[in-house]
Amino acid sequence: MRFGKWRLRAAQLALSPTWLTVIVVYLGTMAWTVALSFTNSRLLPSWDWAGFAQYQRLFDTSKWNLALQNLVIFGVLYVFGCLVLGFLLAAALDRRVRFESAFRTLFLYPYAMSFVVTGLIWQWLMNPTLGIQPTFQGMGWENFRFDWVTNRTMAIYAVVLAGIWQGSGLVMVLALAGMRGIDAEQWRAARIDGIPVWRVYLSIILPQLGPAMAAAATLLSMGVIKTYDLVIALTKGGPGSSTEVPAKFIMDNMFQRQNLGLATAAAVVLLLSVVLVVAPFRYAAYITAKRRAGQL
Amino acid sequence: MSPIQSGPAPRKITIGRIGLYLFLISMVAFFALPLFVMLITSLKTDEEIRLARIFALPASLNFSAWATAWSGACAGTICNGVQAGFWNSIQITVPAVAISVMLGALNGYALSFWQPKGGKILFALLMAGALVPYQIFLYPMVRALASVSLYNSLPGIVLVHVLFGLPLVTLLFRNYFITLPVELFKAARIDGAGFWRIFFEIMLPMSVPMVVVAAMLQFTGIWNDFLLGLVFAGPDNLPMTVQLNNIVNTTTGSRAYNVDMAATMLTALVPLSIYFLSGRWFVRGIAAGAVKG
Amino acid sequence: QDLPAEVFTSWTSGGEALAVEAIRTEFEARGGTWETASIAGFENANAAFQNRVIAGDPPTVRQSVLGLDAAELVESGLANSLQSVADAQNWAGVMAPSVLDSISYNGEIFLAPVGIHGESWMFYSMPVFEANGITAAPTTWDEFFAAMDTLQAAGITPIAWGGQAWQEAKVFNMVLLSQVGNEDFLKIFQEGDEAVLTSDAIVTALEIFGRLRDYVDAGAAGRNWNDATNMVIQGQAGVQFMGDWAKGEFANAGLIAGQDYGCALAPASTGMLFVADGFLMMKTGDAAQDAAQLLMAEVATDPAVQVAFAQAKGSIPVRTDVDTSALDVCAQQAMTMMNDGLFVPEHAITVTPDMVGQFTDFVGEYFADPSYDAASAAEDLADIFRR
Amino acid sequence: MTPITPSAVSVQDLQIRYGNATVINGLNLEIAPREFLVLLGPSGCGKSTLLNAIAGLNDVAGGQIHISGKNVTWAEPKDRGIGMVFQSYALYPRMSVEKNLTFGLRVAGMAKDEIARRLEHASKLLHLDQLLHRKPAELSGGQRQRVAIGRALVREVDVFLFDEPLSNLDAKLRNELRIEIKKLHQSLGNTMIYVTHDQTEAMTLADRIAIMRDGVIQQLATPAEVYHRPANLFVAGFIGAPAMNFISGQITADGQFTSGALSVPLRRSLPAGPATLGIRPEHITPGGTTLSGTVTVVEPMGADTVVWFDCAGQQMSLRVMGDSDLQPGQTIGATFDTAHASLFDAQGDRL
Amino acid sequence: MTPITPSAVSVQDLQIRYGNATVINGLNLEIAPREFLVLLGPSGCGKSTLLNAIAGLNDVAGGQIHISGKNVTWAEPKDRGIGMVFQSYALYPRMSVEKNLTFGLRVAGMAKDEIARRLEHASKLLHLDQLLHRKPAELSGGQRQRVAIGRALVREVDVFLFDEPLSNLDAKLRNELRIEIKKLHQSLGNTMIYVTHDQTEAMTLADRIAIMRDGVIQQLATPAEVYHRPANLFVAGFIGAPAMNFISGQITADGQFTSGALSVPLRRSLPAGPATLGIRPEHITPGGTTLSGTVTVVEPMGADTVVWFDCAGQQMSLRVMGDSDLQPGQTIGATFDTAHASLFDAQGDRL
Ligand SMILES: Nc1ncnc2c1ncn2[C@@H]1O[C@H](COP(=O)(O)OP(=O)(O)OP(=O)(O)O)[C@@H](O)[C@H]1O
Ligand SMILES: Nc1ncnc2c1ncn2[C@@H]1O[C@H](COP(=O)(O)OP(=O)(O)OP(=O)(O)O)[C@@H](O)[C@H]1O
Ligand SMILES: [Mg+2]
Ligand SMILES: [Mg+2]
Repeated sequence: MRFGKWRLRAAQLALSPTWLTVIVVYLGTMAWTVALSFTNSRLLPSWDWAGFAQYQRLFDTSKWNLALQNLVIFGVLYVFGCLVLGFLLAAALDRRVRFESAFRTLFLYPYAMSFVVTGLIWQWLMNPTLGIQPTFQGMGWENFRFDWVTNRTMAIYAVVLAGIWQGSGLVMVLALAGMRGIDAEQWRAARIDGIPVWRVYLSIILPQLGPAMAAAATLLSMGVIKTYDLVIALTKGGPGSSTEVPAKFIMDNMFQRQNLGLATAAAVVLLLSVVLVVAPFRYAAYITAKRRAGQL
Repeated sequence: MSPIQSGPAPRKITIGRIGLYLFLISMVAFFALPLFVMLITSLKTDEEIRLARIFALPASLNFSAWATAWSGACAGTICNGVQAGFWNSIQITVPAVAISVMLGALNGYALSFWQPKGGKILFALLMAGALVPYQIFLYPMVRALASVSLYNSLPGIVLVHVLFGLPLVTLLFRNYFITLPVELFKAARIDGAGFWRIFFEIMLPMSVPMVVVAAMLQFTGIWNDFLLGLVFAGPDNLPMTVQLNNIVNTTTGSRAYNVDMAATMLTALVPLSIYFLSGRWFVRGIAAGAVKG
Repeated sequence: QDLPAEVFTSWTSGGEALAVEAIRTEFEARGGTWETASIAGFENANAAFQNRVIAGDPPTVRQSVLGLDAAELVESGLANSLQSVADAQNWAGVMAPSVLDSISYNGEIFLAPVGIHGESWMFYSMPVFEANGITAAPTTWDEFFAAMDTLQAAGITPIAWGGQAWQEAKVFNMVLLSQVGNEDFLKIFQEGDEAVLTSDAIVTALEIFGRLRDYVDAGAAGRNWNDATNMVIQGQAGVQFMGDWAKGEFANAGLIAGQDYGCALAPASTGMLFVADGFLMMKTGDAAQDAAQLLMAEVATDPAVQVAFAQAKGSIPVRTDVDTSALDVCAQQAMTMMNDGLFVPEHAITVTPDMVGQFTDFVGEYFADPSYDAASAAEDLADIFRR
Repeated sequence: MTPITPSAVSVQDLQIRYGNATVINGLNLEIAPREFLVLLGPSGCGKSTLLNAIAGLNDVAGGQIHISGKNVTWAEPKDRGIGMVFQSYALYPRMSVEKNLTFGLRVAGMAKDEIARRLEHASKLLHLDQLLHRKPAELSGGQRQRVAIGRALVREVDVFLFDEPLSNLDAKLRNELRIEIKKLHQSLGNTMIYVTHDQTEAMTLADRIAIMRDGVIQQLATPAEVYHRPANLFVAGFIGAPAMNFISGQITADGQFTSGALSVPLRRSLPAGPATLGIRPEHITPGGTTLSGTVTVVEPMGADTVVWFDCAGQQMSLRVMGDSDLQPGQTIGATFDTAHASLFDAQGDRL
Repeated sequence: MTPITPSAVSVQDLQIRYGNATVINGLNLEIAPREFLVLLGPSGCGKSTLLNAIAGLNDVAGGQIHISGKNVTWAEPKDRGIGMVFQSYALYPRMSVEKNLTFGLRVAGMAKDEIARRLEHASKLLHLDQLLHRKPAELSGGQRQRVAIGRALVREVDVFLFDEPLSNLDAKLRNELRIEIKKLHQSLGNTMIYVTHDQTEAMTLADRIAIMRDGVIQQLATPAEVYHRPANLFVAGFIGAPAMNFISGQITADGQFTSGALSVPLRRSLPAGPATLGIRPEHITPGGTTLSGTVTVVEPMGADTVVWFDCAGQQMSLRVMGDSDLQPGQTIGATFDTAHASLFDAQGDRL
């Protein structure tokens, strides 16, 4: 009863569309998805129960396991790569360079581009007969090799590279904003302590960018699980199945292979693994927050 | 005693400084290369493209591919290029961005200052929802929208974008509002302002930087969306990306890369120009509080 | 009476649009009202279409691959029968049995076939062949590999390879057909016949298919088919295995079949693999649209429309009784084969989309992994059909 | 239990909780009309919490709050007849000074000319006439402070609440504005409740000071009373800079306070037992032999000088007017006036 | 112009520019070894700028800086033999206290046992032993302050620079830590340069005070000298709270200072002309008729009381020990001691 009654009602009223969204769209859809994953649905939803058959098949499908594995590789490297490159870019721009805003815009623009054709461009650039490799070879470096997209073991890293190209600008902006917020006196203190610039960034600035980096990581992670366009545009999941990802697996089975039951089972498994990965983090954050509040 | 020096120190060009600029320039190459290749490809003729030299400059500036992409390229029996989609995309994106930003701001405000019952649960569910792949929402959403006759309509696709944009925008605004001093809220309450008044007259004007950030992120996201537009917009409202897909993506038909590239760049033009024009506000907005997690 | 039809296809490129135009013109000439709803790319088109079905708002006419692709829609009672049109137009008399089979579900015709793509083609660059002393298209795999060796020695990429699994699956089918013959090919894909699947021919086919890896350039993976065709056009590569739609690319570059490039059957082919598109008539609950559907089926299979459509799309008419003189040499050769009953439906027609997917995955995996030995691959292939 | 003469503000058995933590438990407070009451106490003792409860910005877990005789325990903040000034000023950053001042009146739907009258009155009084069209960001700290006060002023209410309104300012400005607030109170004659943890402010502004600790009022009295007759050790130590000197020792049966060599006769008889003697620095004068020690630090303040000395291992301070020629290291003797000394029992309560 | 006896810090003809604005122009300053020098002045007068220049954190546009006899004008900050304590402390927030203290030493590649020795010494001296594993966020303001000092301490340098180290703290803590710093200086014997705009700090800590205004040193003298014999009106008004009372008037040819009804005989002959008389509040005593006026505000501070009165339209203040029974509105007379008064000429310089 903190606030007068009708006022609290105003807050609840304002939140009601969101409640509705969450209950109907998110929770409702999830329940529907879970239910369908126990059926034999093919092209269209049907309520022909199949028990755990779809799950069994799912885990027997090497492609799915590969997709999950790729998601982990891609997710970790992409998020980490974006954070590292974004941080480096921010640090470079933080050094009072000329044309800062031009650089900043250039590093950020990929975030505004859709993947549909930037994937194609990256496919060209990394293609060993078209792109960077023959150009360098033509310039005399005969042994130069850059053929990730066509190489089974390297193709997933090609996807990571294109992802980093797109995402690190956002991290840069977030990190730069964070750096600009750091007390200038810390820089002075570090100079008096005789700490080299790179060391200041590494040991003093970086640890303080925790919240900025966490925000960036959250934004990037939201994209990781949904990664679909990038892979389609760049490799179509190939060579072989080497760049298969869960979202593509779900999409294929739902709309191409008339295998709705399997697709929903995959979605459920994906969702569960996300929850399993995220929950401990959230819980840890919750506990630290509680502890900190308790200490005050 | 050291020799007497006076006046300003001699300017030193340090190795670190040179390294810094070398790094920046190599990064410029990395980031600009795709755009460069797209641009020169769009200016090439079919013959030049068949030579498959992606870095070769076009022999002459040939904008015909751009013209074709804009108004001539075919999608099915309709050869209107991406221009029709342009207007559709505007009609979808502008209201969807406006509504989702407003609603997200309202959510953030209600959750942070009023802390109503269940607010934390709502927020947690919303964040969980942000991690779910879109694809599984499609069928049930289609059913639901069809049952209220919003399927295949402009309001329908706008609604879908708003629903899927809510988690991100709410997150941004909640994080921003919790950094604002509560005293502001208290002062307004003493002044007798109610829930809506505080929101519209005090909190919203204060959150302009965050509105910019949220609007830009949402704008890029919605403008570049393909799947939701494809499924929910209906034949009359297909966004530009769907038309782009129809031009670029063919199975048994032939491809014209110059037109593809021109069409892609045309499609990206609006979000790109927004970034180029308001990049400064974007950075400022982020500095204003999106950072604080 | 107004006969409205919303036609949902994934034909969006220039040539495809021209082909559709042929149907449309005639349809409108006979009193129909045509509305286009086209989405490029099968997965995208499917996503849009299936969601419309879910919403209870299907288009009037849906482009569909002949065979099992449309089976569930038909079985669920979502489509209208075309038996009446087929009877009236005597489809049974003018269409190849393999085509008729693949438009019938439980003996009733539901699809109006619109075009057939021959898929057993090996396109080759005549100047390149001539320059390297290859006088005729190879007709056996031994001859083929010998010719490829010659090209490789000359520094030319022997095979212009499109490194996407769906393209690779088509090439594998050509090899497989050459090893097992028309009958056994159908036994595999229609019945999953254990005897054929465990025969040595499968292993041989896989071995031949595997050998192709040696004649492929480094940039093949992920390559679009049109880029591969372009390699042949540019004289950078010798041959390309592809469906007849590749002719469109040659034509765009100003090349003429039989003069600048050759179209030959893949080595040792015993028949012509094909895939075909048809129109599926969705139940809309609207009498006007139902009437339009019947008209559409009639128009789409009209002999003159058929020729115009095939010409624009590079495909083959679905009827045996049309005048083929306007078609190019390749298409004429295919027509002859069709009339001789040598047409063999590919996997997309005979197995479920789910199996198509698994089969495609398998071929893609096999080709991408040189260490995958043919014997165990044959085992894995058989497993797909055992499920 | 309603008071007989209506207080301006009356707080009865107030109880406030944050989650499970009870911050204020059964607090009672009566504030007379036109009184200037200062809430003083260390950080986290619940001053803001109490003030927010009076303003209606906090949940009340129990008890009642009356303002001008009306029970407002559950009334909306705007209906309580209060104005409030915050530490951070909480000016609306996107509104001009004028809009900041009149926002509440416009929300209440007041007539335009009445708004104009009040605006003019407040801006004249606070010298804001020239600044009405500026945004808060374009104002100095002192000007912002005045706008914040103005926002309370235009409400023309009986009770003003201040939550550390000066603590964000530098020393010089703080001194100036303190006097402004004092004058404002003299000219307006409202009831004011003023939270601070600066004791100069408390001493100079207050009619009465309420000294709080952990949500409990330790002493509620006039500044002089609090300074000279602190109710307990906490109050004694909290008020005064430098702090009161404490000497722990014993009260003997023969009416003496003894600690080591020190022995002071008591002026009234008290029960024997452990006790603490408190003497303010200004009541210790150099010379004499009651106390003796070594000077450790000499702090000349200009008008007076504080001398710190080590007396039997304990740091003590004395204050002399003007300058002092004492030097660190020197030994000094000192004496003090028992009339100004305070005595506390073992529980820390005044004897 | 090198000094004959080497100063600890010597600043010669220093010139500092920010862009086109010259903030300091030709400043000279000699600081003796072991001296505690306070830089005092209003906000924006260039105190931090000067300190940063000495530390090597600012580029110098002209002039020289010598520390311990060496010309360090262009030396790196770490090579100047200085330690610095910042207003915001600038502790590295994600490092423990221990790491904060030793980070500079470790980066310099110092031997482990030497680091340990210095760490132990500093943490003992500053009572940080128990806090070594905490993060700055887990420390109180005073503790953070001590860590910041510790970080300068472990550098074992001759010159310490402090930039308003206490201004972020509350009044009580400020008083306590001020004495800590004073003791630290007494025990270490380093040269200390201390920036503040709090005059209590300046008065109590300094051996000498340099009072700055707009980048120019107005007076450089001992605290007593600055307080009692301010060099000009600015210094006189800046030092002392409440500020010195000023009466503007005339010096007449017959050796009198007159202002309205007031007429004060001068103790030495001065040229006739306009002048200002300055008297500190504590040198005005109630009673007598030299001055008269109406009491406006009475501020009891506990140990003393400041009385503000209106004297011929001018606000004046006087200070009495202990409490006062004066009330606002009362008229009072007062007198003052000419021996403690200051006289300034029309340019504001001391006569
Ligand atoms: N919103 C809150 N949630 C939980 N605990 C709170 C909250 N606000 C204050 N507290 C706790 O209540 C106690 C009293 O806080 P309050 O703000 O009233 O102190 P204060 O006396 O105003 O201190 P300060 O001088 O620092 O402003 C503190 O222990 C504080 O930690
Ligand atoms: N980086 C800078 N660029 C431009 N001008 C500056 C900069 N730093 C300081 N100034 C200006 O130089 C003058 C002196 O500033 P400085 O910081 O030395 O003042 P200060 O005496 O330390 O003030 P404070 O007491 O507020 O800290 C001021 O007018 C200030 O505006
Ligand atoms: Mg408080
Ligand atoms: Mg400063």
